[in-house]
Amino acid sequence: MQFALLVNEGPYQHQAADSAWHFARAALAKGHGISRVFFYHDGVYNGTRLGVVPQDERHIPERWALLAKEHDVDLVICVAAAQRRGILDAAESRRHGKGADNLAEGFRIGGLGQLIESGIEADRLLVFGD
Amino acid sequence: MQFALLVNEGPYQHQAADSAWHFARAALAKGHGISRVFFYHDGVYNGTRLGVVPQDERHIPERWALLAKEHDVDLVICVAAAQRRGILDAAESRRHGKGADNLAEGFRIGGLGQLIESGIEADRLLVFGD
Amino acid sequence: MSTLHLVNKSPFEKDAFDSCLRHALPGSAVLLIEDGIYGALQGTAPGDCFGQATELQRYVLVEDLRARGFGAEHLVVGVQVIDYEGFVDLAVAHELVQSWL
Amino acid sequence: MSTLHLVNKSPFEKDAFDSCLRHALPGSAVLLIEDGIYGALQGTAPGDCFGQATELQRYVLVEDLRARGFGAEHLVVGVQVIDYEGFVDLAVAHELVQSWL
Amino acid sequence: MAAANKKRILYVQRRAPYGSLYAQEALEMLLMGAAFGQRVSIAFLDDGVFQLKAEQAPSALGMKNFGRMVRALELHDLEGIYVERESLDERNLKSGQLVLPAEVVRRAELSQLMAEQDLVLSF
Amino acid sequence: MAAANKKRILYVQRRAPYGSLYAQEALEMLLMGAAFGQRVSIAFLDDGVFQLKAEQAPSALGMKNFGRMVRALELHDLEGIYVERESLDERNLKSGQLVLPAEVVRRAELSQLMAEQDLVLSF
Repeated sequence: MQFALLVNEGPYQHQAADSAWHFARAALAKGHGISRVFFYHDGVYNGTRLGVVPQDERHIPERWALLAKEHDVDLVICVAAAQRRGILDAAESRRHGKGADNLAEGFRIGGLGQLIESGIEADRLLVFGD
Repeated sequence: MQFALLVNEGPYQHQAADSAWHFARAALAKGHGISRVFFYHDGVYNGTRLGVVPQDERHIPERWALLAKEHDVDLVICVAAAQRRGILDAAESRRHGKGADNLAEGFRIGGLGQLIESGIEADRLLVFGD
Repeated sequence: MSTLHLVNKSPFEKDAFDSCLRHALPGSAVLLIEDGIYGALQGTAPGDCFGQATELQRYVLVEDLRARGFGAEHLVVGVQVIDYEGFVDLAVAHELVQSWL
Repeated sequence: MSTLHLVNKSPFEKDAFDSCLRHALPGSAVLLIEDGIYGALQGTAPGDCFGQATELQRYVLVEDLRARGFGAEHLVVGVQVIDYEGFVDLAVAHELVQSWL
Repeated sequence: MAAANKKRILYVQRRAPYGSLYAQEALEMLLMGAAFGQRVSIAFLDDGVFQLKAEQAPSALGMKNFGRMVRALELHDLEGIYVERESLDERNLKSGQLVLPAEVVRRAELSQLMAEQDLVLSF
Repeated sequence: MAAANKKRILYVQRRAPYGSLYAQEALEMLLMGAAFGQRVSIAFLDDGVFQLKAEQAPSALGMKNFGRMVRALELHDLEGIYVERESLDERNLKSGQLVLPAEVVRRAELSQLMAEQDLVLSF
């Protein structure tokens, strides 16, 4: 079965990103697929590559990226929500003349249409938020 | 009278940052001082310079910076909370080899001690959060 | 010593409003801001509770009230409507400001 | 068609748990995760309510339960304790998953 | 796409406007998603009914008028715009005070409606 | 600093652990601030009393044990560690189930205690 996930909160502050990741891992372990994880609202902060986390603590953005790499999961950060909150990839950064970008490897910027598409195509869409 | 403010939520997602800013502006207009605004928890996201906001909408980080410049307000982003969430100044970025920084002008990175100091020295400390 | 309590949560959604009213000492002030303003609406259970708390000085922030489509005419009796300037004055007048987040 | 309802909020702090129980149709499933697990505790008002909702299939996520220092022995009767693997199975078994945020 | 193939998508609005951005970003998603030709509905319940209150005036806060965004729902080809009777009553809101003529439904009807969707998006 | 000049600072913990980071970052601030030589207290009420529950075991979640952080409070020179009786009762928690021997106080006493502070930090 194909799952799509919507993550509405940033890392650490709320448990939503943790719960979504644990669900994704458990689903993959059972042989299901995770077609896409879409990050909306403060969820876009999951895609930063500037986080500095103590060695003995979980690194939420890196954990997503690893999951995506190993299982070919599409990690999409909503462009509208991300711009408002200062999450930019290199192209966006250039376009807006910001001189720096902070999107982590493994994530990409996409539109709301990709969440709708996931909702239509996946067998189940689960929402994780606060 | 000297006020210090503690802001515990990021911009846009919750109204806390707006309320704190409106309070600060009203206090300054009445001749009071705002000695420091300390940003904690997701509040550290107020200090990003990568946000892209439509022309007709309020730009929360820039609004803070302008207030600080005009009224000599110390805007302090908690270092521990900021690292976890990927808000870095140039020095922090270099130290952690991140290759990019995103702290907005007008803000500085500081320690929790500076919030305690504000609480002790200011006449009032107000907490804005969710 | 007198305390100004700040409530910024809807009483229908979260427990901060209730907890504040249970802990605020007689004579202290309670100011409803942001979604907290819903706690002062006439004809609602939280509003009735707020209206009956006559031992407290009760305030509502007008900027937040108007933003949400309400006015003084929708509030229970005994509640004063103030603006941000009044908020600052209240914070000056009370030695301690406690937020109920 | 059958729905799996997810509740991740403490019933003491927020209204999501109550709203979910008011809207879940008989025969549907409710899974408590994160701070939602506090809704199944014995000897509490929300727990009593959850225990009495025998028209629902009721589940609690064990990883979140244990994290918070509780076990199956603290829960009201009629509630099944499942792990993330069981969570996935529930999501497969129900055509619709609705989160109460 | 034939009607039979269209997915029934329900947006559930349970939060008040202004205090957080959830409601606004949910509407932004709906207005975008409506273009995908699915059978889209929106339901306002609990504090979400406050989103419908007429006469919102946030200019002193420097925020966008959310009521105006909600009114734009009427311009889209939505399957339904529902508001829960019990939630209105608890908040002492009358249907005449709303920015648009949402269909007032009882809690039991809304529960049924939720259960009939292919997809429920909560914010 | 003479005792008379020290400020009375109260940390108010009203939220459950794990579901959000508020509780943990509040403790991080307290443990830092305790070094400033002020008269620091902490009060657990409402869902904050869940922070004190013994036998927390979050390893399956990959999260730090919050109960262990709370226990570290005992090592610091705090003015008081309070937990509200009514909040415990509503949640069916007994004082014997707590990770540390907090002082159990009635709501009325806690209200008084809050009002006597120079500073109340809420998270």
